[in-house]
Amino acid sequence: MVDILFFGKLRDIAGGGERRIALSEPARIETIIAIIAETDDLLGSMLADPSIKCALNGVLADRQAIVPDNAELAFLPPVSGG
Amino acid sequence: MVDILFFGKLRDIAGGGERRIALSEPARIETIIAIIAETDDLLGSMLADPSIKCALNGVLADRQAIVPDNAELAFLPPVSGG
Amino acid sequence: MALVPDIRITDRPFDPEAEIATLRRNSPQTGGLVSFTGLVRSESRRGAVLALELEHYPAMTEADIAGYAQKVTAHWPLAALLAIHRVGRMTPGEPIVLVAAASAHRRAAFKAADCLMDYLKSRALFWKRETTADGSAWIEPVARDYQDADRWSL
Amino acid sequence: MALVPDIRITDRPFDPEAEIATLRRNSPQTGGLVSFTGLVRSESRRGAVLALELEHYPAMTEADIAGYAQKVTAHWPLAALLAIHRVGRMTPGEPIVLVAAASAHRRAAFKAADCLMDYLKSRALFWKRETTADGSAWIEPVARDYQDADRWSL
Repeated sequence: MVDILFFGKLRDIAGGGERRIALSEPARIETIIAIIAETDDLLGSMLADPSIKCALNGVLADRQAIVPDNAELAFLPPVSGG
Repeated sequence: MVDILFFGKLRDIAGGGERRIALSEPARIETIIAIIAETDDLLGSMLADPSIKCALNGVLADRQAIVPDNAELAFLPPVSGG
Repeated sequence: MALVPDIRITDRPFDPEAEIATLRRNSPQTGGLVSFTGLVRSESRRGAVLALELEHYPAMTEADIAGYAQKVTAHWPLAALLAIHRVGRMTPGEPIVLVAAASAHRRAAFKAADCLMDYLKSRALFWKRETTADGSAWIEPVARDYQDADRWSL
Repeated sequence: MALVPDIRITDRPFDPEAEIATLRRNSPQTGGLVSFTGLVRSESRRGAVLALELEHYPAMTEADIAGYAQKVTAHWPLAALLAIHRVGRMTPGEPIVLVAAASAHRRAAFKAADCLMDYLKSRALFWKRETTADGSAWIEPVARDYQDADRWSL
């Protein structure tokens, strides 16, 4: 299982901040985006945008990074504080 | 009469913050400095230093400015606040 | 002893001036203290603001800011460095953020506060949603904010 | 309506954070507020500081600062601008000066506070005497202070 977190505008599009998906084997982040896109076209295309950063278990990760089982994968849209 | 004010290190050298001198006729600031130097060599040479600014009735003034009777003439050494 | 920045994310209102006062009293060797307090605006490009919601990623946001703040303390000679950032729902006029830097050197305190604030504005992991009469919209930094942050290379 | 800067010279202790809080509460449209608080140092090049005395020229100092502060408010879009400067005898840790600027624009508030503080440090009509175990000495700005002030041309 992989816990997927959506922040900011992605949360709205995803219809919630968290989603859990089962992987039959470890997969790259870009593969997980493709899986999401199969059932959710708009969210998939947003996640594919390079402005969205990815974090794996709390560390920024490349889209080619392999997501291990029980990982937490977070999608981070452009930030804005203060 | 002219009221002369000394600030900062000039006050120490002058032995006080205020001095009043009588002028027989209006005189330039540089003339007043020369009058002071006649009786107080050290103070006179300090006042002659270009780092000392002069203010006449609360307005910065050139050393060639004429000091009218009843004026307030202030000598301002390099400032330091905050 | 290396200075440890005080970095806090809170979902409760905070009192910026009480925090500044505490920092001042705890930094007796300090020549000066610079602070920036950010408030929820009452007007935006979209009209009167009814509410602002700030979201963060607990697993990353505070640790990431603390990491950057360490770079700030390594870059300028500081006696103290503080950042407090609200999350959750706020209304206009409420403090969102406080950054404060104390130093024996005035310029260092100004630069450190300015730099850390730029980071919080456009680099730290916060997401901001503004609600007006027209509904809610996610706010992203403007070009100017990125330019501001690009001034620093720590 | 043009903003009138609030400029005060006082021979009594003041509470910087109470002043910042008042400014914040009176500037509801403000996006942010920058403050600088200067404190009497406990150590100088001459050793442990026992006391600091600040002198001003009542007929000129406050009016001169107010004139410069007007230029600051004309140069940056500010919602409020405040400067309080102590005169008289102070001991280490006491606040000497507070500058605060409020603006809808973060950068304007930083620059205005920074600029007015540079003016107070090396241009405004104050004279400062420091007392250590070695006696008293008049303090003049260092080269760095003049360089800081030279950054601005209002």
